[in-house]
Amino acid sequence: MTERSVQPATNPTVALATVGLSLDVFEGPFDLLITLILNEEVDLLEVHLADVVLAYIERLEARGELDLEAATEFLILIAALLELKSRLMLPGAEVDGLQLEPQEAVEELLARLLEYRRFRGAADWLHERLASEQRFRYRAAPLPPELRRVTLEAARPVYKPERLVGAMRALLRTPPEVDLRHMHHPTVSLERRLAHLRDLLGSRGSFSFEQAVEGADRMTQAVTLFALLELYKSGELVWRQRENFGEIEIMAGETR
Amino acid sequence: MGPIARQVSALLFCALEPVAVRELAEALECEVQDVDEAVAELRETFAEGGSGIVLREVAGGLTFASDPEADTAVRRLLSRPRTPPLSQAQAECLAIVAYLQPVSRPEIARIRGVNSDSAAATLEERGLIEEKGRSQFGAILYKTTPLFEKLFGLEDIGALPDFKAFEPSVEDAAELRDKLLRAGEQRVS
Amino acid sequence: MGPIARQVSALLFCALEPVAVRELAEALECEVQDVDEAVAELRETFAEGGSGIVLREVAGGLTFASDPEADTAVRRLLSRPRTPPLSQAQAECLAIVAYLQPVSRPEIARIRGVNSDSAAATLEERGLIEEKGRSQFGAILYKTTPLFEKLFGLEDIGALPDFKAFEPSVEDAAELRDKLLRAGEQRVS
Repeated sequence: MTERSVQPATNPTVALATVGLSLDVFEGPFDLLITLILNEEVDLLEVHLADVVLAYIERLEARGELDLEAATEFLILIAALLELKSRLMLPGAEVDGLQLEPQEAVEELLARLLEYRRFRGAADWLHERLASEQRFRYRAAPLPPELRRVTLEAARPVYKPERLVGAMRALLRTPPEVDLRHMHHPTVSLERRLAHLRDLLGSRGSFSFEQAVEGADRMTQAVTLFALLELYKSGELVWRQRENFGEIEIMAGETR
Repeated sequence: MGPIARQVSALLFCALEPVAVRELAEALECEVQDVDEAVAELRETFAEGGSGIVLREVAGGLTFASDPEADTAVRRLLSRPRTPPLSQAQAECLAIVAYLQPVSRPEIARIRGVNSDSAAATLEERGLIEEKGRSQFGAILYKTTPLFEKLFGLEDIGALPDFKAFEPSVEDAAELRDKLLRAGEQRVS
Repeated sequence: MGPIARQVSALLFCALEPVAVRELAEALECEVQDVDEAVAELRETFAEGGSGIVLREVAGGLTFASDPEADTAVRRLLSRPRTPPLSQAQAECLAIVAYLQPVSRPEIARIRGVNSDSAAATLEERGLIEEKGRSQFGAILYKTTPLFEKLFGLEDIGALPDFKAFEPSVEDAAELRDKLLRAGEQRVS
């Protein structure tokens, strides 16, 4: 939260009055536009209010003051204009009644602004009140456990022993055994993988790990790796890997 | 301090929320009047600048708080952040709900001249306002909560300042009216 | 009461845990000796039978508590229904303790097939079970309390429904324990 938003809003109309507008039908400060509309010198139906809003926002942004929350008074004016405009756009019989005299329009706008100002005053009061009240701290400590439970004297039977029986039944229940018979139980013999490696050493002299496990499933690959470690330990073979994740070259060791 | 005053004090110390006199009387199995007398006694012992603990009457009940004079030390000891301040939008929205409750979201937006849903949602999240049914047109109505009264140190919602206190001065109103007309007159002349 | 005493009182009021004298001195930016003097002052105001709030000096430092003379009233006000319905985890945990007591925490976990510390802690807090020494391996052992019997309307622990109600084949507690452990292991695997 910015420091700015903590402060009661400063009156944004000062800046507002000087916001320059360059619209199709009007060029000049915003204040003047309002007055012209009120005096019916500019047709509200011709004014693109979105352009007015954009011009205002751009102005604030350029000044590094963009704080829409503080711009409420501007927004109220725009809202009032929108309301006026939408009423003007309504076709038919009511139009006559909507021909607001400049004086009437000013009074209507003024009434809204004054109403808003009252609540802004109340908001300022709330700000100050909260700041001064915060120095009072309320306790947040929970009740000590011994005060949190019912006393023996005050206790009445509220639970049924059957609840415990039910819980026990649930605990004694075992899940049905999963039938594993359909599962293929691959068995890979370490002996056979040792023999395979020795065969390769004998026939090729050196080979890669990839070649040793060509076409093998994961289990076979794992057992092959294990067999490889066994033969390394016994000195029957050595290996070399030139780079990380590179190919592992396997060749006969000294004791062979 | 009399026995009832001592027990009321103990009850308020243990309870985390303000307790109404009637509830205290029920817990102590005594008359409301006895509690009233006890409270009068407590007000002396637990006054500001008295014992470091202050008796407060907020949100329709009684509660203890720490003496504001210790605020700096409390913050140093607990490094507990203060409740985040209200943004301008939240404060305005809260002021409208506080004075007009129950009030609908569109009404808040009309007065502020800007959609206030996010401010209202934040206030609701912070527990300062809550929904209170729907208007005849189906809009959510808001009212303030007991937490609002507690945090703003209000005995009840009637303890808010008279709304007339915020009436813009006649001069301000006149100035505003002038401002709306002046530019036009300049133009005309 | 002097200003330091008042502030110490405010600090203890706000703190959730006991506060050491040194910490109090730091928060108040004063000497430990000043705090000691303030504490001597507080001992008088906050003695039992004094103001309903009692100063306690416990392991970690100083703390406030409500005067025990108000315990009955505090319970009446704040602990109304402290017997909420049991969750399935709590019911299972309680059943294990009730039928196999004394039983260790790890054993409860093995039978239920899940860590049950939180369920056990809640049951302990509500006074339904309590610690009863340690197993030979140092694990906490639990047994049920007299409050448990009263809340379940049992004259004594022997009045629990017989094993036969849920496992007709079981003869004694040892056999029940084995069966439960086996079932627990199967659930886990």
